[in-house]
Amino acid sequence: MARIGVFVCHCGENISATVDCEKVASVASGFPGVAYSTSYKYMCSDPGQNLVKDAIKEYKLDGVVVAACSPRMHEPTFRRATAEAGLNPYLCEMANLREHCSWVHDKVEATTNKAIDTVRTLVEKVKRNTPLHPIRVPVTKTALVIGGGVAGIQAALDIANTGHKVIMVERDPSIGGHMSQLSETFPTLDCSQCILTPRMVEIAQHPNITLYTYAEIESLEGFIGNFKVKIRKKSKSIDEKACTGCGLCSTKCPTKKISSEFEQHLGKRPAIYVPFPQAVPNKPVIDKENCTYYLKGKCRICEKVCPTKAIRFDQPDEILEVEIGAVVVATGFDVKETDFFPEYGYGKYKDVITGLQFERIASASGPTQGMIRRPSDGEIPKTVVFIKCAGSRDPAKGIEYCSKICCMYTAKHAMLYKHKVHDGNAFVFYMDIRAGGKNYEEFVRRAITEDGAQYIRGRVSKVYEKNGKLIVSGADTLLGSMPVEIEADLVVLATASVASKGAEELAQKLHISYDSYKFFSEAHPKLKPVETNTGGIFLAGACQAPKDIPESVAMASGAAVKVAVLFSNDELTREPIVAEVNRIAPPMYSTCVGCFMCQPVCPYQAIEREQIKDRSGNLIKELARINPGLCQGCGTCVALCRSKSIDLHGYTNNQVLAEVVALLND
Amino acid sequence: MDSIRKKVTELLESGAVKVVIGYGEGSDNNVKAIFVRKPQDASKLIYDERCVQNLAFYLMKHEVKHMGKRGVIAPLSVMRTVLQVASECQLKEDEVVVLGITSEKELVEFSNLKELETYISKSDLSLPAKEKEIMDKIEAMSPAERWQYWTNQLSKCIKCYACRAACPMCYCIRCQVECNQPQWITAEATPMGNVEWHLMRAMHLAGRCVNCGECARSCPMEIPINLLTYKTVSMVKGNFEVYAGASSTMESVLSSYKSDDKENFIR
Amino acid sequence: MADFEPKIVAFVCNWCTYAGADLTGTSRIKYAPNVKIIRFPCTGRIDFMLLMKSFANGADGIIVSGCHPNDCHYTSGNFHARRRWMVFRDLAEFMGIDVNRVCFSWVSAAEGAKWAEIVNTFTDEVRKRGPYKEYIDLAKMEHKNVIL
Amino acid sequence: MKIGLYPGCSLKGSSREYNESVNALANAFDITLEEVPDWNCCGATAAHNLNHELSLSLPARILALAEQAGMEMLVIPCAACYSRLTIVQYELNQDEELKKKVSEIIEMPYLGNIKILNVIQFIQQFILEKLPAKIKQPFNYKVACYYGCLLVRPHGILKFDRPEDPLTMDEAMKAVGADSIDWAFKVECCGAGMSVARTDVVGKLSGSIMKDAVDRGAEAIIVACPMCHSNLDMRRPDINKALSEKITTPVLYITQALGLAVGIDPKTLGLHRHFVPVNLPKKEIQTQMEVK
Amino acid sequence: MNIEKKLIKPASLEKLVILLKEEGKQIFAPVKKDNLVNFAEISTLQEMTEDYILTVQSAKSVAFPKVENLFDIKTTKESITLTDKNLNEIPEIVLLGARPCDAAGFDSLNAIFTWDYIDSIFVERLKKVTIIGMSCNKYDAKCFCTSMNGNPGDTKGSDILLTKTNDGNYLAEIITEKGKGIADKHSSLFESISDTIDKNKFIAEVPVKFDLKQILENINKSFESDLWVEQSLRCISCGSCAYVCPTCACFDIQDIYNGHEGHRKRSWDSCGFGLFTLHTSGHNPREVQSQRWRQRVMHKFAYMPDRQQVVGCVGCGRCSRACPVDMNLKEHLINLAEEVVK
Repeated sequence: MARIGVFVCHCGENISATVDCEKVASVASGFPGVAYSTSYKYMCSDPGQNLVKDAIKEYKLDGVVVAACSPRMHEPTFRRATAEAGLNPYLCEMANLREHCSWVHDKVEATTNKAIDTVRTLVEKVKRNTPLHPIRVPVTKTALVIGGGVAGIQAALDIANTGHKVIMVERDPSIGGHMSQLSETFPTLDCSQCILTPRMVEIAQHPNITLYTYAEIESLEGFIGNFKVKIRKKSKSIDEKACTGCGLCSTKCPTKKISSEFEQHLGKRPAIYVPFPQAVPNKPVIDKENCTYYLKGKCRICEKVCPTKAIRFDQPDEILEVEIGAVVVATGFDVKETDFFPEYGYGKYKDVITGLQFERIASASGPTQGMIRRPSDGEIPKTVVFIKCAGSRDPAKGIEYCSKICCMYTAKHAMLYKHKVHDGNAFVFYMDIRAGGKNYEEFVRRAITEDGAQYIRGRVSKVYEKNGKLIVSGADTLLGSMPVEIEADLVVLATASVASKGAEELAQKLHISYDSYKFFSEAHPKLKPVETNTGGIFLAGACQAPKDIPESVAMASGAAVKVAVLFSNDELTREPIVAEVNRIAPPMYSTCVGCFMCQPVCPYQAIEREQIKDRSGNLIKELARINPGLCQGCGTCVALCRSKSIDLHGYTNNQVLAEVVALLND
Repeated sequence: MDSIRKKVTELLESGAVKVVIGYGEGSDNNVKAIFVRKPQDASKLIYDERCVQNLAFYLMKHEVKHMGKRGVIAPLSVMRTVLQVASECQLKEDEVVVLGITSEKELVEFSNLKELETYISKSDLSLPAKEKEIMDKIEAMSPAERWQYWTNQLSKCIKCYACRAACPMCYCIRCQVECNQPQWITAEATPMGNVEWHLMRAMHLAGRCVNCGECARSCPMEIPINLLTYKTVSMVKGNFEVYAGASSTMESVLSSYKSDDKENFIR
Repeated sequence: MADFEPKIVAFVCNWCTYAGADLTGTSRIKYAPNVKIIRFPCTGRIDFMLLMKSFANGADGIIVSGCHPNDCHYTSGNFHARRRWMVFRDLAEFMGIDVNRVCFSWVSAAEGAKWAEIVNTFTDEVRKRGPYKEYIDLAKMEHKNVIL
Repeated sequence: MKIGLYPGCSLKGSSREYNESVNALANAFDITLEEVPDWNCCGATAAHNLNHELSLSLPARILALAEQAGMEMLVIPCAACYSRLTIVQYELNQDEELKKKVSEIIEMPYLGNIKILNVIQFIQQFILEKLPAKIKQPFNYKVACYYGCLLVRPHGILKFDRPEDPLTMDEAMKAVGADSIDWAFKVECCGAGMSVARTDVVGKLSGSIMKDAVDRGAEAIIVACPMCHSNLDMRRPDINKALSEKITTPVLYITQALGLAVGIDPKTLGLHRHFVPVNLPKKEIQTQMEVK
Repeated sequence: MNIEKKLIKPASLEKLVILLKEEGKQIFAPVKKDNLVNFAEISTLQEMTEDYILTVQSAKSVAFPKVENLFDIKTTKESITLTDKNLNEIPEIVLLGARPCDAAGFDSLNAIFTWDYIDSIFVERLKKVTIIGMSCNKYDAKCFCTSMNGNPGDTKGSDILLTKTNDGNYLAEIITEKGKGIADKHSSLFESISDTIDKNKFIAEVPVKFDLKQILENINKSFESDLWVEQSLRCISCGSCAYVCPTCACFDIQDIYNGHEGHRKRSWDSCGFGLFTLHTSGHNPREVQSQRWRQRVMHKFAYMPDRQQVVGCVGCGRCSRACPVDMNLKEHLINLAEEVVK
């Protein structure tokens, strides 16, 4: 007869507020097979866990059911406690009385009955649990960092410095991400190039880091510690070893009129180009859509002038297959553009620009060499209007969240503008000022008091052009919503930060979940912000949600430590929740009849064909066999097998059917 | 019919096949399956409208398998069974010689399964009209009537599992019904046990049944259980454009998917 | 059936709908207590026999829910499940089983509100249909030796 | 396919010319618009300020009559009626009980599956492709297209064009050779209902609209709503008083402008009914009509 | 006990049925439903049909039902209680219209169920069954009761045997004490009949097909012959033959238990099934269908005769009728007889 312990948690009064915990515990003690049943205020606390450990030893329990919060929360905690008490951790299950019961129902009889049913179900399941032992799997000690922005760089450096190999894949021709496009950064106003470029060089020179730029992830298979990743190195039409980065080709290239993505379409670049002076690797790339050779087959000037003959027009894309142990996704964010705001005239009037475009104008390496000049006629604008929350916090426009960084960079823009155009006036339309970081509030105060940025609390309804001026009409709610009309020379919209282009496809390739805005979902908002639900894949930077640079760097280091922990031991112990095809004595060897309908079903190709031979080597029969290293325990093959020859440890047919029967027969 | 007998004698004499499975005269004007091993017995082979049993079952039977390469007289349903069973790795191409019989009763030979596939792709695989009509009548009933109809029919079942034994697709050594850890289906013939058993059998044949009708013919209580598997045949054809037994390399319906499978009930 | 409270069992996948139900909890969205959840690693793991056994053990309604297509943690578990349910639903309907008592849905980890809404609307639907009497009566029927 | 027309009170009263021009344009493209038999008032703002059920039942009755008459589409030139009927159809489709209750009130079966078109959608769907071939006299003037408010809002329900910077009228006018200016008052309020009680407010608001258009060189204002037309045209004296200058730019319905372009004479288009005379200077026809 | 001959008119047979019903007895008789004739409970004689040769299912269910609870299990935390089947719950049954071969079948069953372990449930059931047989006035190609020491008018096994005479009445032969009990209790329904009536005129003439004695003596010699393989190649081991056979007595035991309560159940099984003799070790002594087919015939024609001194077959031919692949037992016995002679 089973000897099971039931531990009902009050969770403070999160559970006991609507569930009668004592009654659940006393009813549970009557279930056949329950040897000990109690309830306690905080099961996950130390005394709570000791309660479990002592009960296991004292009552010689062979199964534990903790009726508390969601197993996604504390299953590891209680399984560790069970293991410490000498009982196999997989004989401990959790009944979800909080998220699925007490929090979502009122204090009625039915709620307590539901709690009792749930506990009874889990007791029946635990009775049929078998002790399982973690699967030992070798770990490939190479990390993959996707994205070369500040977060990717920080993560790669930290991992590389722990002595492990890192492969960084960056989609653009150079690493640096959006930070390299910024002029100065808040709150210290130190220039982004000065603090970022050394790190970028460190990446290029670090012995443990292999850098692939102008490259994308083609596919990812396998699982934690054993990923197989295919990287598509798009052809740069340049032989990177031969090229010395002298830049002669870029200067000689006749087609110079292509609008530069790096300059946010405010500057021009040639067809063979290096995105910005401090680019790493400082080697050019040929833009196939605009290069006349690729369009009409003529020109080839860059080939002629190149001193080291490094141009390779027929260079094909290259697919690399690498073994990877852990992945850090740091693909960053994008700034919302397009005619998302017709009423502000973005896309119609040249002088209505986004924050990132203002960064390029203010940046010394930018198209205007740092002089604040407006894109239409290059004049220095006398009046600049900054509009905050242009797109964010606006359910009608479909983006409800706050993009977090616009309050700070708009204050910075106002400050930079006033530093460079002392007699100019800078107006900032705002709803709130969210400056919660260290020295952030002081920074904004300085922008207002010392640099004279005029903050107007109100929304802008319309921006339209009238005889050369941009008329910004809004309201000032602090003056009783008095309509305000400003004739501006330049309007800067602090548009929303959104997920970077292609984030959804990447998420589907990596099998990680993403939210409705296509930002990647973390495993748990408070407790696991850096991990994803997929083991071995971690997040860093703004790809998870809009973030400023300090947070991105901190998160990157967090992800790096997670990888380091993973690589700290040679073998990885993996959840033993894997499927297994039964084996019995000859002459049958297994109830499996070798129809192999399960094989195409397995997303991890974990099902192999095992040939059973007799001693003289001739084939008796072919049976299915599941490789425990590859199987992730989804169980699709188990439900599909007609002869029920496959079972999934942890969710065996016996357990699952017992749960159904127990749930419905009180 | 002589061309068939001549061919069989030839095959047996040349040793190309060790046995030919065909139809012969049984007792009281019934037809029975006969296993011709000596050339001179080829004369016993007959073929007329009474020959309906699906002989493909015997291709995988333990004793027949160990006889070596075997020939089989194959009307359409036997041909389709050979392909379907080959696609489920139960029969290898070099183990069988298919002696096809067209609807006009002529012999048609296939040197490999590929040829068999092209022949089948040209023939009409839709459900027989008689069963189709009964199925339409059942589908016209209201759910309660349908429930009444099937619980009445299935309560006659005595769980002798002749339907499972007769079906060439049910080649599992230990069927899910014989599994008692956990006991999925109540073993004895309770009305609920019968409904569960027959639904499970039909589900296991989804996308695999070649509508040969053998299950209904073998049922001692004459319950029209072939209508259940025929329903899955028409459903699979309707939604996934696939007939079972069409090729020896196709993936079975339930172990493959299309990302744009159309359905109208998932919320 | 004024005071009839339906018994509904929910088979949900651990990565999406179970997490979605957790989110419903953390956002304190109330829903009917008639639904009790059984956790599976993936919708692919849910065997159609479990639905039959649930009805045979007295369930009045069943919810089967998992990740949206393309979101499955195991890539294709929900696709295979979808095909299985298409076949099962047609066959069960043909046998006269009341398929409106089975609700299939996609609920992602971010759709706490949708989970509550599905539970509430489906509970009302099942309450309106009343207990699944004819199935339970059949299940309770002992073996009859009428056919000797 | 039967296409219905719901004129509403203004097209039979103060804006008869809008009704004449809509029908004239339709006939020019051999489309017959059949008025909804025994149609009633749509309730406009008066109804939905007083009694919600009344504001639902009046439009529902119109739609029910149109459905009974076998109409698959219903053209509603007046922006206010268009907005009221579309909102009611949307609201009733959301709520089964409410739909049953309303069909009891109007004692008629109400399905709510008829497709509602405003005048621009009607032009887009039935007129636009055949337009270039039929142009006799290109309307090559500088025009300012004024959409007003009810034509494009509430965007959630109407789902027509872009609520803040609409373009559909501009495209229609470009098709007949007009040069539609980019200006900021496309959807600014013209004073609407104040037209009767506070003509001074209308003068100020409509004045700023006219001023901006004229400053940008517009030779004509194009509208698609009787209320806009009456405020910009009939209230011109108040506008001139508010701006203290005399504005003579005419205001035309889009159907009148297109009518002129395809050669319909001004009288059938009802141009003579305008307060501000419509005498556009004859422009020599450019040799080759470049259609944008 | 000498057999008394009486006469009973259809009308009084009808009254007898009603009276027996009132005494609380369950009356089972052949009933036609969806053109299949099977035993079913009747309350009036009209429900019984007479134009059939044999019911599809045999009548053994009255004594050895398809499924039966042996005992009930109830568990609580502390204790497990087993309650045996309450024998007096078993109802009194009257089997009306059973063919002589059905009635003869019970002897073979009884021989097995009371061989070494007395199966109290079976014995109680058989005790409570009264068989009012009906001799056959027609037969088909599958019948061979005469080759099995039986005949269409055989009184073996029946308590009362009715034979329909040409004037529509029934000659009733009172055979056993039980039969006599009924006849005396309802003596008003039975009339006397002249001794000279010749029963054979009203019963079918079933030709004898083979010499049973010869088979019984020499069957053991054919153990190694290829005939078994030849005959069983087409058998698909479907188990129908065992299920419909009046003398097959094999059963399988299953415990149905959901953790609190349940019962031990016995249900029919068939030696034709592949898994019938599968050992848990995986070894299967009868791996091939020919061994199973041989076992089925040898058990009835060799092992039962020498152990229970009764032949396990009554020649009703149900197995051949139910077989989907035309395994005709009579023909196989004929071939066996020829083989044995060689």
